[in-house]
Amino acid sequence: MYLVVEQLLNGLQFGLLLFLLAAGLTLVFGIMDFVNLAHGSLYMMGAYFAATFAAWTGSFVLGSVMALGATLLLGIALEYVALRHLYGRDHLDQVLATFGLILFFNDAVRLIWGPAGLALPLPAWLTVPVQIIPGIYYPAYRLAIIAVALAVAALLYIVVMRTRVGMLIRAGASNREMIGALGINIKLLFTLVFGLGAALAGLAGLMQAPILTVQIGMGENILILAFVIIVIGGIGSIRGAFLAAIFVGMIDTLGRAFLPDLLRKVLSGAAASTAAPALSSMLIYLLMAIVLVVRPEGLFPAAKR
Amino acid sequence: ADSIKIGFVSTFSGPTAVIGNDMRNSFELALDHLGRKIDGKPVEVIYEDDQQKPDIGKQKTEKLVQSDKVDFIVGYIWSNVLLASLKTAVDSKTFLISANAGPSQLAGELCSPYVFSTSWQNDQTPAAMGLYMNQKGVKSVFLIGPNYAAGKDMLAGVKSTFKGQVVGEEYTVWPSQLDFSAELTKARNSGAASIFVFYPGAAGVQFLNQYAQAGIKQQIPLYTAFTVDELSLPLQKDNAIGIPGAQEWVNDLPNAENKKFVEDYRKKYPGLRPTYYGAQAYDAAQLINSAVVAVKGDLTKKDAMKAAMEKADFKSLRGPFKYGNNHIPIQNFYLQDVVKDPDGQLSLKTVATIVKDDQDKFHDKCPMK
Amino acid sequence: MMPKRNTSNAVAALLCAALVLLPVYSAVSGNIFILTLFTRIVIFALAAASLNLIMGYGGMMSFGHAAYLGIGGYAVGILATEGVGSGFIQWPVALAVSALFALVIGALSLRTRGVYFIMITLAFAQMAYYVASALSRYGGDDGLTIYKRSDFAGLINLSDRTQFYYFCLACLFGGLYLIWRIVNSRFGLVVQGVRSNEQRMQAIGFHANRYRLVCFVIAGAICGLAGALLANNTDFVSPAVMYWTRSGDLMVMVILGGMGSLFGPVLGAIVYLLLEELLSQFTEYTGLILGPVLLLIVVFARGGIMGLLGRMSRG
Amino acid sequence: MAETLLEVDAIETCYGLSQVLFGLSLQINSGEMVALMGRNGMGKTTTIRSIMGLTPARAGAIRFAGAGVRGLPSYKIAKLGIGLVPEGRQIFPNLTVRENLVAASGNRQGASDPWTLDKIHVLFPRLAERGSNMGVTLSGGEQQMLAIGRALMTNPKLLILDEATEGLAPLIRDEIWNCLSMLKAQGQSVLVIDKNVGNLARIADRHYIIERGRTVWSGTSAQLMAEPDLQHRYLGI
Amino acid sequence: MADPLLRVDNLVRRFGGITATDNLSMEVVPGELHAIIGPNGAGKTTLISQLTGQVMPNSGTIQFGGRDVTRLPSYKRSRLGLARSFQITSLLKDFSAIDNVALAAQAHDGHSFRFWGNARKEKHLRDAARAALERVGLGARAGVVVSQLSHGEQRELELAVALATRPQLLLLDEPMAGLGVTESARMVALLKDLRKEVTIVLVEHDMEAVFALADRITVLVYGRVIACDAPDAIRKHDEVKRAYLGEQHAVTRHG
Ligand SMILES: Nc1ncnc2c1ncn2[C@@H]1O[C@H](COP(=O)(O)OP(=O)(O)OP(=O)(O)O)[C@@H](O)[C@H]1O
Ligand SMILES: Nc1ncnc2c1ncn2[C@@H]1O[C@H](COP(=O)(O)OP(=O)(O)OP(=O)(O)O)[C@@H](O)[C@H]1O
Ligand SMILES: [Mg+2]
Ligand SMILES: [Mg+2]
Repeated sequence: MYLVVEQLLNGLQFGLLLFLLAAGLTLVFGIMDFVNLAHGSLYMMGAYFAATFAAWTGSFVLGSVMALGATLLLGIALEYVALRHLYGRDHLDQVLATFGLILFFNDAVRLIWGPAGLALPLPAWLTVPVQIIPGIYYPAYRLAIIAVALAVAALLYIVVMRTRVGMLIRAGASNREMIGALGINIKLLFTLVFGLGAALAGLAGLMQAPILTVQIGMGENILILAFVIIVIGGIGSIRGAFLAAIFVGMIDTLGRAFLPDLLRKVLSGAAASTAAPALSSMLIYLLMAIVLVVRPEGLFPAAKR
Repeated sequence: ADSIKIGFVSTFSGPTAVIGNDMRNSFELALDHLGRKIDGKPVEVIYEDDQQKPDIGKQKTEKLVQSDKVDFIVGYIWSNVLLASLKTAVDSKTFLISANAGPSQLAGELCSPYVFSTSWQNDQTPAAMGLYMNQKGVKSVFLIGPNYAAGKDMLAGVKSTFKGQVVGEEYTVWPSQLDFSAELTKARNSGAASIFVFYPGAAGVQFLNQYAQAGIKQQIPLYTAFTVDELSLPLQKDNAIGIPGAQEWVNDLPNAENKKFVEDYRKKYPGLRPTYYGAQAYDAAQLINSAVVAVKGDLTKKDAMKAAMEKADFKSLRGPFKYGNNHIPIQNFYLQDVVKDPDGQLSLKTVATIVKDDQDKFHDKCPMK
Repeated sequence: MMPKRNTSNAVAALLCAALVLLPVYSAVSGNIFILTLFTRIVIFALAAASLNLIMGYGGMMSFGHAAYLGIGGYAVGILATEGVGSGFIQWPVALAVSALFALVIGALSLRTRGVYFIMITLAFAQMAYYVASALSRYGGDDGLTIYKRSDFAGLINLSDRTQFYYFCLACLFGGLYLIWRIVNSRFGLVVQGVRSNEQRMQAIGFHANRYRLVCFVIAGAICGLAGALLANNTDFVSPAVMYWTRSGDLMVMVILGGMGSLFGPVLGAIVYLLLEELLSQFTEYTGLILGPVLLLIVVFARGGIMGLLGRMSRG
Repeated sequence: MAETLLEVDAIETCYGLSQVLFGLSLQINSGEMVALMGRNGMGKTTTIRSIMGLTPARAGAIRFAGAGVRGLPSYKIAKLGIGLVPEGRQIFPNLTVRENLVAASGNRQGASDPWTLDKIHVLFPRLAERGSNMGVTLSGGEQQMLAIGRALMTNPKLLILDEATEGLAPLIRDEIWNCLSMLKAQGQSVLVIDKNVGNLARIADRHYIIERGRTVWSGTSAQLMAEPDLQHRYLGI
Repeated sequence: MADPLLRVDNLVRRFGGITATDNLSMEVVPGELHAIIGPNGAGKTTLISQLTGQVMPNSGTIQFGGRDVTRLPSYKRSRLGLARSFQITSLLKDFSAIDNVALAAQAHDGHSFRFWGNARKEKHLRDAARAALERVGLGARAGVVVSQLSHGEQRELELAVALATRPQLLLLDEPMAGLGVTESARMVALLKDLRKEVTIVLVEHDMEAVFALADRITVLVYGRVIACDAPDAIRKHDEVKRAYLGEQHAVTRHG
């Protein structure tokens, strides 16, 4: 029983981690309707900035704050120089352009920081395991991630769904020309929102750095995962992305935890031990395919265009 | 020809470029030590990036063979890249020296007169770890590894020698799994006396982070293969202290060549430390040198060169070793541990010799006798 | 319908001529490698052209197209391993299996649209990737070495570099001709109409998804052919050819060259792969150049290189 | 008379390579209601787009409230006080009806009695009923109401209506005309495109007729009604 | 009276809390021009969409030519001879006008799984398309890409596309909307001509056109039929006047 509870907790916290990773992309892709493959690169930059600044200042928190600012600026610069020409273009144009950015950032990072990757050590107060229920210890840092993820979710929801700015972003995503004709400086607004998305990417990058890695290309696998979550949740729906992230986190964790044993019960030992790992590798994709076959617009379709 | 041409295929882009760079650094150092000449002739090395993709590796190999007409091809980190490229080299009778990849096919049915290894066959290292765990009297183990060919080979390698009980075996999604908490929870709850993992590169950093943060480090000891090395150590930091691994080369092996290599490497590449990848690449250069010297520079004498290389008649950084019939080294494996240098730096240290003159178990399948 | 694109037609013609004459150049100059390089380029061009059929003309943005490269390749590789060396069996099987896979994937994926379609095709391709990785009998993740190229009863020797090149080129030209005919046929117009406005097409009496699906299957089969060629070219097939980044590469070739133009993907494949190869000759940091180049092309050349050429000829 | 609010002077506009406007001019004074007429495809909408900076004019001059606006981005032009009800409605499909009205609303010119959500709901009760529906689900006529309401909510100095009565039921259409005359009575300036010459002649002050991108006639309602020949020639009546 | 060509029984369609079609029944007999009018949001477009299959009813039946088509997908209904124009223009924007129409002709022709011959060179398709374009007055604009046509021209093209499928029953959703005065008049003339060949259901807010053309008029309010009668009777119908026409149209006649 303990085991199940603990695995459920693992699933929940992994889901929230995934939401954190997907949050920035929800804004840029889900709401602004811009397919930004370079989101993973911004996420990587966030982690590299944080590792560098933390090493300079000797403080994890200070380094993180500086890194947030740096990714915000980087995002704004990127949008201003290149990406603003691509709104309202075909999604594929955005794919190609931002794919180019991935190539660029990966090599730029290699040039600047070398190929070896960096470490972002945690301050001691975040490394201790905390007892959350009697008998179950949880890494303190993971609790911190949960808190940040929940805060980001609330922030995003309020900004996008409950404020004028949110309305304008959604309106601008569906019809830029018209929102301009109504007197809104949509270019500026989008630049800022893109910057916010970049900062969220950076936040995700630096938050995961202590438990995952700071590496070239670290953004790419996560990027796909983030897209998977947004798509399962239904593009444009923050609530959908949030629930989908938890759903994916749960299924993935529980699947890996219990699938092999379950399979061993129905299949012969040898068949099970080849099928189980293969199946758990595919699990997330299988999940997405099933969701989309049953609900072609994701679990929580946002308003139709 | 009036120069010796060597092609070097490895990964120089993407996150694993760090390995390729180390191999290149060591190879260059070997050439420096040789006076950048082999048998009096200048050496020309052409480095090619395989991007860790088999078909690119194959194309680069073809380029080296067809366009640059090299005399030797060296390198290959990845089994699948090597396997894709093998045929090109063998068909053109160009000597190929694998400085890392050691798939079982290479030791068995795909062995070739033109192919040598300065590394090992994949199973040997984990098998050595299994032996060590027996020596320590470990009763039971929980195995965790990535779900791909090498991962499965590694876990199978431990199982082939480990005498205790295997209480559980988990394969994780490769290369994209981020979170190992499900596996760690299972391992802790399994009651196993130890955990064995194989996670190369970034995944190893990630695993050790989560292993330590979950507080399991204090509860269940970890044994590894290819998970802690000089490349990952700066990222793993204290998490790696006390985590044993097996390797055929460690930086403190007490022979003169090795001391010179490690010292000169640190001098030539400040801030970096050599790894076994580099040591293997260094040995590859020495192996080539021994062959060319043996035929007095007449590179058309392929048979004589083959015979010379089979003798492994050069001063290897790991100490002397012999070649098996399949051109895979028969060699010692050492136990390595992570310790703090006097200057506070983390480094690897040889603790014991686990096994002497270990030969891979696929050599029977190799048609060469 | 389209304005005459003189420059782009001229470029296409030149391109074909150059491709045909390449072995001659290779023989005269003694540069064998260029032939090897272009064999690979021609194969990828065929794969990209097939992707263009569904993406450019059919509006179906498949992010899983590399799966067919792998499936075609594995069909050849597995048959070869099992002792079936005849190309007359291997190749039809490769085509058939690819088509079948496309049929199943397509039937399920076509319930979705837009980005959802992109992602569901990606999902299926990733599943194919993991299945191939689990095929331990056929090398699993390490891949499968093909010891002998497909045997066409002496009609053609695929192990001969020049013959193999021409064989690939013939497949490319054949594929392009087929696509060209399809695109202008009744079927092709329907598919393009559906891309443009599905509701309207349904309302005038077309069962949109049926046309989409057939188109999807045709493209899958053509790409399966490219996969069989690639496996023969590499003498090797591994799950790596199916990884999503490979599908991404194919997409990039199509968009770079010009979606929805016949020769665009060919041009895209040539430019992309050549650039990659050439840049890697003098820098390790190819992305620092290639990345911004891609970006610039998108920002300034709508419709890819073909679009650029088209605009140049219109002044 | 009153000061000039909008002055369009010999503008030329192209879509890509095809030129649509050839030196078109018109003028609107404060508090005036001006109609733009012409057959389909003659350039009425293009004129509006040029004024708004959506399809910038290549040559000529456009002045609004004394400031040159040709070449300005459209949001700046709109901010100066132009409210547009575009051809084809162009409502935001992914916003609710209420959000459509509120998103860009404001009283930038500081009108003394600004439009509010409540006032719009009085004008179009239907919109109140559908307030939380997504824009895309509205019927054609409801969308048209929404587009008008949205423009009014920006409290513009000049209201531009491009075929704003298209698809509206006769009762509502009458309502709109009444509303327009009421607005005019309150001093609102209006530029209107509509096919209903009868109603236009009733409430508009002056008319411009466009033919192939040029102004071919302009005059008052009385002059227009007095020349049936003109209507026949340019409007096909 | 002849057997109805189209028969709708107790049709219901709800959208969330809104009942857009409320237990609606009606008949269209062969050869008539049947107008449907009603306030905005009364459910006219929703009705048309249910007839052609873009929207599925919650309950009720639709019979066309004696056959129950309630659950048929739209493409099948089109093949049975039901064609529509869209209120909010729905065309192939990146195709030329003539291609739009030729595709409709091709749909009528069946046989679209032909992979080889050049469809743009099939004379009978092109001729049919040209004829339909001429008919709506777009003959001179055949080669122009739709996105470059003006709004009014696109409205005319909508009709040409519907015509080219050679329907038995033509459902027109506000064909006059967006047309200028001349074009409207031309459209009225065209519809007068067309009704000799094909049964037409016309949704329109242009009362002059409706009264000039219709044989019968059905009036919808809030998804319900409140009246169905000859034009003169509708014109005098009090409830219709109150709900829809207002006073003006009750008295004027189309000139
Ligand atoms: N985006 C475009 N690209 C190219 N040509 C266009 C474009 N939009 C309109 N045109 C052309 O410009 C001319 C004028 O169009 P415009 O929309 O201004 O006419 P209009 O007077 O508003 O007509 P309508 O009453 O039909 O709306 C038309 O011939 C049309 O074909
Ligand atoms: N998909 C939908 N979701 C929710 N409500 C809808 C949807 N489609 C239509 N409606 C509502 O149903 C009602 C009927 O709409 P419909 O489009 O049929 O009206 P209509 O009679 O054609 O009006 P108009 O004359 O303005 O075109 C409207 O109030 C509309 O808001
Ligand atoms: Mg217009
Ligand atoms: Mg309607």
